[in-house]
Order: sequence, then C-alpha cells, then structure tokens
Amino acid sequence: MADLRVNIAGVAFKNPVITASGTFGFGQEYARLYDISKLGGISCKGTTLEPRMGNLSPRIAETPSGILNSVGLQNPGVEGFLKNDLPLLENTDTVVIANIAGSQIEDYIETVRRLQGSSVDMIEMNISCPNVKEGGVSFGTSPESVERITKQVKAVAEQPLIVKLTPNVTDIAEIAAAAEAGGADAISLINTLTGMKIDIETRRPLLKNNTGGMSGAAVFPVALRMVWQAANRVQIPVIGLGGITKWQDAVEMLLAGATAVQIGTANFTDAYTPLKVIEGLDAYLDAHGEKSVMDIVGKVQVW
Amino acid sequence: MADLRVNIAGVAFKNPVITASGTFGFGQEYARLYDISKLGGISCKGTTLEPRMGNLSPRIAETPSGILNSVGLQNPGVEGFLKNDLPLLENTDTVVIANIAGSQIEDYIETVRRLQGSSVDMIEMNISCPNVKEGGVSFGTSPESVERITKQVKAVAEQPLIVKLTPNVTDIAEIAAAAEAGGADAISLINTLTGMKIDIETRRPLLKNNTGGMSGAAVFPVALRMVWQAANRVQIPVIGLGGITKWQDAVEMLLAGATAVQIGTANFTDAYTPLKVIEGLDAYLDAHGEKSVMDIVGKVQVW
Amino acid sequence: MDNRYPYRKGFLMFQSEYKIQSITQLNPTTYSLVLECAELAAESWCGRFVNIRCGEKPLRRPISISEIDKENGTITLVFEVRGEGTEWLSTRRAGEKLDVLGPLGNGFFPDSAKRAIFIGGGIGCPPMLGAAQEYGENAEAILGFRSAAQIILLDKFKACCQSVDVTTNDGSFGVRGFVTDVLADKLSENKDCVVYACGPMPMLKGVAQMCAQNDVQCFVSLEQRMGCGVGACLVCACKTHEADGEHMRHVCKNGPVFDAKEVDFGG
Amino acid sequence: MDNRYPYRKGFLMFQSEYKIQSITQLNPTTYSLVLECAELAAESWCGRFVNIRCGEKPLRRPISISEIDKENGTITLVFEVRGEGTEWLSTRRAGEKLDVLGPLGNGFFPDSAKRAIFIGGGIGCPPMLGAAQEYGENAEAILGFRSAAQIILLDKFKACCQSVDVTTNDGSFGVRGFVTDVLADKLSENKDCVVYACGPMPMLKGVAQMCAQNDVQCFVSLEQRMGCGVGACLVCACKTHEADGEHMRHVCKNGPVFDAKEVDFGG
Ligand SMILES: Cc1cc2nc3c(=O)[nH]c(=O)nc-3n(C[C@H](O)[C@H](O)[C@H](O)COP(=O)(O)OP(=O)(O)OC[C@H]3O[C@@H](n4cnc5c(N)ncnc54)[C@H](O)[C@@H]3O)c2cc1C
Ligand SMILES: Cc1cc2nc3c(=O)[nH]c(=O)nc-3n(C[C@H](O)[C@H](O)[C@H](O)COP(=O)(O)OP(=O)(O)OC[C@H]3O[C@@H](n4cnc5c(N)ncnc54)[C@H](O)[C@@H]3O)c2cc1C
Ligand SMILES: Cc1cc2nc3c(=O)[nH]c(=O)nc-3n(C[C@H](O)[C@H](O)[C@H](O)COP(=O)(O)O)c2cc1C
Ligand SMILES: Cc1cc2nc3c(=O)[nH]c(=O)nc-3n(C[C@H](O)[C@H](O)[C@H](O)COP(=O)(O)O)c2cc1C
Ligand code: FES
Ligand code: FES
Repeated sequence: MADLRVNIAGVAFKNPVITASGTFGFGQEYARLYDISKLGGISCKGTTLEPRMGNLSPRIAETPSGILNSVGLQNPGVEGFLKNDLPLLENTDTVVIANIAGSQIEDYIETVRRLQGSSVDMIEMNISCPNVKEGGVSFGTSPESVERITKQVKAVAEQPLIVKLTPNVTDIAEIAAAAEAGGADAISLINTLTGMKIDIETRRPLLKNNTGGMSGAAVFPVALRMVWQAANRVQIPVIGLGGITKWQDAVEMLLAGATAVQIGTANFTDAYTPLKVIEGLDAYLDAHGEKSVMDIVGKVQVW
Repeated sequence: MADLRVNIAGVAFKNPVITASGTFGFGQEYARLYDISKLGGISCKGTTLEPRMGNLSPRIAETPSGILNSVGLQNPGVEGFLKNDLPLLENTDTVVIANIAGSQIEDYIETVRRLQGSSVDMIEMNISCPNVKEGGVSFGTSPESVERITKQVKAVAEQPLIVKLTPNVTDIAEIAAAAEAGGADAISLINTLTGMKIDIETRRPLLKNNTGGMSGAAVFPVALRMVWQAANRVQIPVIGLGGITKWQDAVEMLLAGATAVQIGTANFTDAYTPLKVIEGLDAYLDAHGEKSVMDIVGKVQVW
Repeated sequence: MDNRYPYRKGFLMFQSEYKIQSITQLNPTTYSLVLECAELAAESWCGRFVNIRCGEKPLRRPISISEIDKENGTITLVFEVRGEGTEWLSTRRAGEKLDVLGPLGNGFFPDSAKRAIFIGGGIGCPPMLGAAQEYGENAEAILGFRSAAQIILLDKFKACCQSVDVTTNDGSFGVRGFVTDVLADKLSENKDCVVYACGPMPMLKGVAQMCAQNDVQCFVSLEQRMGCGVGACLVCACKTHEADGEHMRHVCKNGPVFDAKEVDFGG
Repeated sequence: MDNRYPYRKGFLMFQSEYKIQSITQLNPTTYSLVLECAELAAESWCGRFVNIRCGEKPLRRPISISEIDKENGTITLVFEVRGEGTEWLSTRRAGEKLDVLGPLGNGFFPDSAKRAIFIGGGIGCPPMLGAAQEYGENAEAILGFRSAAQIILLDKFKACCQSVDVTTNDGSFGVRGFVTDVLADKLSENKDCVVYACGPMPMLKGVAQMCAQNDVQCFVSLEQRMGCGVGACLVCACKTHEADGEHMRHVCKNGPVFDAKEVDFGG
C-alpha cells in the first residue's frame, strides 16, 4: 500500500482520483453502486447563479472512442445546489468541489459569494462557457480574460480556487500561466474539445445544439500533451483529465505533471472506473517501489 | 452513376477524393495495389527546400481510434522531388498536389519558385511548421502571419494555392478568413492535433520527439466542426480532412461544406479506403437522387 | 427538482457480468436474449431497462426489460439491430457473459385492477409485454408493425392478454393501417381504461393526442440517447409541461415512462 | 535516395482476407498461425513480412513470414502476445478470415552456397526459420531464450540445420548465457560464414559488434513501429551510416533486413 494522499492548495485528498464535473451529478446516483467516500474528490455538476434548463435533446452522440455532449449546463442554480444537493454530500468523507459557470464575470462572482460559508471544500471555475460581453468567445481563450476573471473570482472565494481550462486554444501554457498570474490555487484541464457529427440521412447535426464537446479516450493524447505543457509552465498544482479510462492513463497524467486526475466519460462505460484507477495506481506504485504517489508526479523523462 | 467531378480553383478533379500528404508518399507504393489514377488527386509528401532526415524513431504511436506521428518532414528536398518523384506521376491521370513546408517564409517562396514550370497541378502550403523567426510558434496560428505568408507565396505561384490549416488554434474561422484575405485559392483542413503518449514502464514519451500529431478517426468530430466553421466563413473552396475512414465520413464533410476530402491515416488501416469512399459516395448520391456531388456540398441543415 | 417523478431511492442497482442463457432470433433483425442475473431480476419490474456494454463502444446501449422471471432469476431482453452496438449484441452466444448496468428507470407502476390498453409499435412491443402479463385479463394489446415479416412476440401477448389486435402498414397481416385506427375504435366503445404505449415518436404523439381528446390517461415510454443511464449526466433530456411549469426531465431517471399529457413531443 | 536498398519493383503485393488454416499455441505466449494465401505465398521469400489488421485497431501489426509453402499456398506466422493487437490475433480460430497486407519488405537474399549462422533471440527465431530451411546443410543456428519454457521451433530448426545451439539466460536448457557466447566460440573456430540475426536490440548490437570485430558479414532484421508498412509514410525510420553518409532508411521498405555494419544502433 503506497501512500496515495495528495494535497492541493492545502486541501487533503485521500487519493488523487476525482470524478469530473457533469459526469457524476452530485454523486448520489453512483452512491447506489459503491461507497463514494472511497473517491479522492467529487467535482459536482456545473452550477450557475440561476437554474438553467440546458439545451434540447439529443444532447449526446457517440464518436470513435469518444462522445460529444451538449447538455448546456442544465443545473438547479446555486441556491438549489446549496439546498438540495450539497447537504447529501455532507456526510461523505471526500473532497467536495463545486464547479461553477456563468456568462458574465458578475455571475461567477455572485455564485462564488453564495458558496461562502458552505461545506464546499474547493471551487472549480469552468471558463469554457461563452462570454456574452466579449462577444460569445469563451472566457478561457484569451490570457487577459483568464487572468482578469481569475483575479476577480479569487478575491471573493475563501475556498481554494481551481481554474478549469478549455483545450480549444492555440497555446495552453500561456492560458495556464494567466490563471496562475490571476491567483488560481490550481488548474484543471482539459474541458471538452468542440466537435460535430452529422446524420447523413436527415442531413442534420446529430446534436440539437449543432456542435458539442468531445470527451473520452479519443482526446487523451491531446489532454496529456496539454497537461504536460501546462505543468511545465506553472508552479501551482495541475489536475489532469480528458479521456482517462484506465489506471495506466492516470499514471501517464501523473508522470506528465498532474498532482491529481479526474474521470469523466469513463464513468458511463464502466461505473467502477474511478475505483479501478485507485487500485491500479496503488499496485503500480508498489510494483515500482514508490512509497508515495507524489514521487511520480512530473517524473516523465523527456527525450 | 452520379457526376462526381468537382472543380477547385480551376483545377478539374474526376472525383473529390484526394490522398493526404505524408500518408501516401508520392503514390508509387500504393500504385502496386491499385490504379492510382482512379483517385481525384494525390497530395504528395511534404517537401522542403533542402532534403531533411526527419526525427529519430519511434515516430509513431497508436492511440484510441487514432495515431500520433512525428516524422518531422523527412523528404528528399524540392530538387529531389522534381527529379525523382514527380516524373513517376506524370503519366498518372490524377491531380498532383505538391505539399510544401519550411521554417521561414523565404524557404516557402523559394520552394514554390522551383515548382514553377513543373507538372505540379496545385500547391498545398502546410503552415503548421514552426516559424523560426517568430520564435517557434507555427505560421498557422496567428491570422496576421497566415495572411502574410499566403500573400507572399501566392505572388510567386502560378499554380492554384491551397493553404492547409492547423487545428491547434482558438478560432479556425478567423485563420481561414486570413488565408482567404491573403489570396489563397482554397484551404484544406485539418492537419494534426498535437498529442503525447508516455510509456509508464520507461517513463519516457513513446515518440522520440516527445509530442506528435494526432490523426485518424478520433479527430473526425473536431475536423468536421472546423470544416463547417471555416466553410461558413470563406467563399473559397474548402477541402475537408481529418479522421475520414469511410464514405459516410466523407459525406458528412461534404454536407458540412467541403468541396473535396482527403484521406490520410485510413490508408494505413485499409489501403483501399480512397476507392471505397469514391464508390460509397457514388452510391449515396444515386440512392438520394442527387445528380452531382456538388449538390450536397454545404447542405447540412443546422438546427 | 425531481419531486414529481421521484426516483425510488433504496432500490439497488448493479453493474456486473451476467451469463447469457440463450439468444434467439425472432425476425430478420430482432433477437431475444435471456440473461441469468438473479440479483438484477429481483429489483426489476416492467418498464425498467438495463444499459449494456457493447464491445469497445464508449456508450452502453439501453434496452428495456421485456419479461422478468424472478423465480429463475432471469430477465428477457428483445432488441433490434440498428447500428454497431446492437449488431455486436446480436452476435453474442449462449454461455458468454454480458456487462450489464441495471435495473434502471422508473418503469410502469401498474394498477392491474383497471382495464389497460397496451400499444406497441415495432420494437416498442417488448417493453409492453411484462406489463401486459401483470394486467393479464385486464390487458388488451394493439401491436403495430410495418408488415407481417416484422411481427414479434404475438404468441406471448396472446397468451396473457384478453385481446390482441395487430396492424400492419401494408396490410400483410391483421388490420391495414396504424395502431391509432384500432385505438380509436376501442375508445369509441369504452373510455374507461388506461393506455400504455411504446414505439416511434409519431406513433406516441398520435396515441397521446387521441387519449387527450378522449380524456383517457396515457403513459408513454420514451427513448432518448443516453450517457450514464443513471441520472448523473443529464444528457437524456425530455421537455415536460407540468402543473408548475416547464421542466427538463431525464428519460433514464424520471422515465422512461412519462405521463403523456406532460410530454413536450416537439422538444 | 533509396538506391542502396532498392525496393524490388514489379513484385506484387496484396491486401485481402485470407483463411486461417490452423492456429496452434507453441508456448504460454506464442502462437503459430498458418494462412491460406496462395497469391501472397507465391510472392513471399524468407525475411519478408505481412501487416495484419487486428480488430478495430487503426494500425496493422507487422509479423514476419516464418515458413513458406508455395506448393500448398500457405505461409506460417509465429507471433508472441505483447499487447492488444497480438492478443486479438491469438484468439482467432481456424476457418476465420484475416485481413492481411503483404508480402512486404526486402527480406533476406540468401546465398545458400555459403555457410551461414542464424541467430534468433526469442520471438526473433521465427523469421530465421525460412532462411535456415533454404540454407539447409550450410545452416547453423543459435537460438537464445530466457528460459526453457520459452523455447519455440527447436524441432523445426533441428530438422533443417547442420547444428542447433540453444542458450537460456537461466541455464534451464542448453548453454547458460547469451547467443553471443556461442557465436564467439564458433567464430574463433571458423570465420568463413555469413551471420543473420533477429532479436532484441541489445542482442543485435552485440552480434553486430562481434561480427565487425571478426570481419564477418552480418545481416540483422530490425523492428520498428510502423504506419503503412509499404514505404509511404516514412515513420519506420532507421538511421544508417553508409559509404555516402548518413541516411534515414525505412524498415518496411529498405529492410527489415539491413547490413549490420551500416545500422546506427543508437538511433
Ligand atoms: C429506455 C430505452 C429503452 C430501449 N429499449 C429497447 C428495446 O427494448 N429494444 C430495442 O431494440 N431498442 C431499445 N431501445 C433503443 C436502443 O437503445 C437503440 O436501438 C440502441 O441504443 C442502438 O444502438 P446501436 O449501436 O445499434 O445504434 P447506433 O445508431 O450506432 O448508436 C449510436 C448511439 O446512439 C444511441 N442510440 C441510437 N438509437 C437510439 C435510440 N432509439 N434510443 C436511444 N439511444 C439510441 C446508441 O445508444 C449509441 O449511443 C431503447 C432505448 C431507450 C432509451
Ligand atoms: C518487420 C517486423 C516483423 C515482425 N515480426 C514479428 C514476428 O514474426 N513475430 C512477433 O511476435 N512479432 C513480430 N514483430 C513485432 C510485432 O509487430 C509486435 O509485437 C506487435 O506489433 C505488437 O502489437 P500489440 O498490439 O500486441 O502490442 P502494442 O504494444 O499494444 O502495440 C502498440 C503499437 O506499437 C506497435 N509495436 C509494438 N511493439 C512493436 C515492435 N516490437 N515492433 C514493431 N511495432 C511494434 C504495434 O504494431 C502497434 O502499432 C515484428 C515487427 C516488425 C517491425
Ligand atoms: C455530459 C457531460 C457534461 C459535462 N458537464 C460539465 C460541466 O458542467 N462543467 C465542467 O466544467 N465540465 C463538464 N464536462 C466536462 C468534463 O468534466 C471533462 O472536462 C471532460 O469530459 C473531459 O474528461 P473525460 O474525457 O474524462 O470525460 C462535462 C462532460 C460531459 C461528458
Ligand atoms: C505519418 C504522417 C505524415 C504526415 N505528413 C504530412 C506532411 O508532410 N504534410 C502535411 O501537410 N501533412 C502531413 N500529415 C497530415 C495529414 O496530411 C493529415 O492532415 C492528417 O493526418 C489528418 O488526416 P487523417 O486523419 O485522414 O490522417 C501527415 C500525417 C501522417 C499520419
Ligand atoms: S443518461 Fe445520464 S442522466 Fe440520463
Ligand atoms: S511504415 Fe510507412 S514507411 Fe515504413
């Protein structure tokens, strides 16, 4: 039994395996299958200031080794989250991360304000959503806007702030550096890559939203590359995700520089993936004589 | 038999199926398997001014539904191409596209100069290569540099110029528009998405070059989305590629707005893919009462 | 927010590999598969479904539970080959194991004392069978198919229902026309019943409208593309118009059976 | 640029589905597969390889042709399970079809009038067998394995070669040690021979060095990760030092057999 504990911005995780936002609800559904307190952490469904209905169906399509989704941030709003969902997690011994989103900086700030004093352990800020004021491009695509929103949100957050980066950018390291400059306590990456699929019989996009976010095994190589690039640029901890489906992928992410990993789409394929990753990681560390998971973080030896 | 002919910038293609640069050599290897004059066109291996040895092996890795490659533009140089490779294609009744690359604008210009007066039908300019003068970021990632290089190369090219775009950018439509503004006769997209893979036993990247370009079915949804976005922005013809493995994928690309498609990685899986795509496309058009392939270009009906 | 369609807490769900007891072809594209899964069968009831891992596919395929045999610890799944996932499923063999997640969804809450009309369109028939078996004498079935070659499960429905009407689009068997033609006749005779329907969207819409016009309670079993199948990812949305306004319900968690008068058949 | 290692133009290659005549397990991880592929067998010679599609994998797996039976139109492939592709291959059954591209590569150009020493390390043994069979009486084999449990094809080599020495790392069979130990003895006795070797890189490097020191001609069969397998994608690069300078040759097109003194074992 190697030491699987990691510490991110002062928050202690019993292991580095976190379930990814939007794929694990608020944990209760999967709690019917296994003890979710075995998880290092749970990143809750993206929450906005007001409740949102999300997009029309179909909201999902399958692609080679991946999926596209266009949920469109359906969620009960931050008050609904605090009232109905968070309490159910209060007795679960795992790190609870609130994932927040919005279409204006003010929304983010107000959402974070409402989370103050709650039992939320950390806040993960999703900045892939379209920024209404800056003309629909996402907050996450320019270093200036990333630094600005990070700074402003950080100012109102007591909990450590994770900034979650979108991969739909030219230079991920620059974006990571901007988040760090803005005061982020950690970064997580990647969110989904924008993709599309067309039904050649109806000649319509499969998703009612026309495009959607690609995730799953297909994106793993891109995610790994970005995690490596970001980890090489910043000093703050990096949480790696995107296409992790087995413990070997998690090891690659850690070697590339991630202190923890998140598991999203793989929950759909095999609900036990997070537990299998924890077990596999443990066995890998033992087999390689590593005492602590921290001993392999960033240990890739580049050519 | 529907009419499969398309015309791109004045060049007549017998069908819209082209083999992608770097995956089909200069055509001779696959000519041992089938009559390559059945192809709409052949985009030759990327050629630089001087011969290049390329990167060290391993240069390829398999990923879920995709591959990574890091050939690093090994090629015989433009003179070698003109002397040894192009002549072998002269009696082949298909469109021959020279694919060019370089690390400085001057290299591109000189390479294109040498191609003047040759039997090359079109030039495809790969601008994903690192730009030495601009500090290693690729020519293809800023609209200004795309417009500038396109303008300068176009000025010396008698043959129609296709600008090949990299997907590693924040806003593909903006890049496509820059190529059009620079005078490109057509654009092709996508080149590879940068990715990585680590061997967890040796803790070294699988590719000697550390990172590589991802291609194959895994990237198809991203490619389709970008082709759709680019085709909606520009007036010039768009050639769609990235992850096409079957005729249905080609139909999706055409519906999204591509006038032609290229097939790369799929040649490795099934060398007959280009022929199967041509046949499948033909049957699809017939089954749907379409007289010409042009009748479906851009005909996706978005929600 | 999910209080109108409470997810029955406390019911167990499983993800495990279960042995295929048998697999039989019912028509050129439809197969019936019996799964040995005592724990799962014990928690099953009609109208619920399971989510099946098909080879290397990232997404599981949702398939309704058609019949339940708690005594022998089996459930029967009836599925049509539509794409690569169901194609893979159709090539499985008895004795092999299948990775199944379930039972999922709310299913039907049959009140078998009442007269019930079960309407199935094509591959929408199997989910009706288990419920029809519970209603027994009070069950009447209307089964619609494209043509005679597609007919499935007719004997099974006949064995449990008071009456079974079959419609085919081309008239090659039973009544030429649609299930709604038969339903119209039935309702014009007697409106004291509840209607359960599963099948293609246009059929469900037609049945729902007819029931609404006749003030007959109607439940429809909906399909939607799914991610998790358990209510965690919110992709399987279905818009509803309920007393307190519009909602985005989820087929896997709040359904797949919905009160037809609340379903937004446009969205 | 490829004039030193001319790719023999005019030789046919095929991509087709061929029937598996038999598949047999040779040791816990190694299988022998006989393929009915008359057209392909007709164009095969020792040292060449085929590229096999393994299920849904985007890349084919290169496997050497071990034995060729032109009369019966079959080739024999011997492979070890290393990952998902070869695992898939090992679960094929006789009678099934396999999608194969080949024959590929230049292989050996045996001059069987000369004494030849064939050195195989583990799964490097099968590619040597066909060539040894051609040399017959002039062939001597040195086969190296980790331990006795891994030994494969020993009887086949014995059936055709003048002598066969086996080494195992743990001494559980034959000579304890490495193939180079036996090679050293042989060369110290008689240097008039050509050496062919296939196996892990450290072994090839050792053999090549020993041959160079003894002025013995040596050919090595190399492995490299491949894309197309036909010379079109340039991924399978191998650096060589030739008379006219450094080159990047390609294992699939210029090899897999190279003149050992030109191979850059570092690159
Ligand atoms: C609650 C529920 C119960 C169902 N019960 C049955 C049943 O008892 N028998 C039966 O034959 N079919 C049933 N279906 C439909 C069945 O799930 C699809 O036919 C199947 O998923 C198609 O998979 P494929 O790989 O063959 O097709 P593909 O088209 O290749 O599948 C691609 C993707 O789309 C999804 N998809 C395609 N069609 C549907 C659909 N109609 N509904 C939901 N997802 C779809 C697939 O699950 C997959 O994720 C049910 C669907 C739902 C939602
Ligand atoms: C010319 C040539 C001849 C060969 N002959 C034989 C043979 O006769 N018998 C035999 O057992 N093996 C042979 N090999 C090695 C064999 O190709 C690999 O063991 C096999 O590709 C591994 O595939 P996998 O899916 O099981 O492993 P994975 O590691 O999952 O494969 C992942 C990827 O790496 C590639 N790869 C992994 N190992 C190798 C390797 N050693 N060489 C080339 N590519 C590799 C695979 O092809 C695949 O693309 C030969 C290789 C070459 C290049
Ligand atoms: C259905 C679905 C819903 C998602 N919702 C959110 C969300 O609300 N907030 C967020 O930050 N990321 C969301 N994501 C992105 C994931 O958290 C994750 O970044 C992405 O899926 C890549 O990881 P994976 O390949 O492991 O799934 C969602 C992903 C999926 C598939
Ligand atoms: C081995 C390999 C070599 C490539 N070399 C080139 C090249 O020289 N020039 C170029 O423009 N693109 C090159 N590409 C990119 C392809 O032309 C194509 O843009 C990309 O692979 C996506 O298409 P695909 O998924 O169909 O392969 C190469 C791709 C591969 C796999
Ligand atoms: S499929 Fe995930 S919520 Fe229904
Ligand atoms: S594998 Fe393509 S050139 Fe060798």
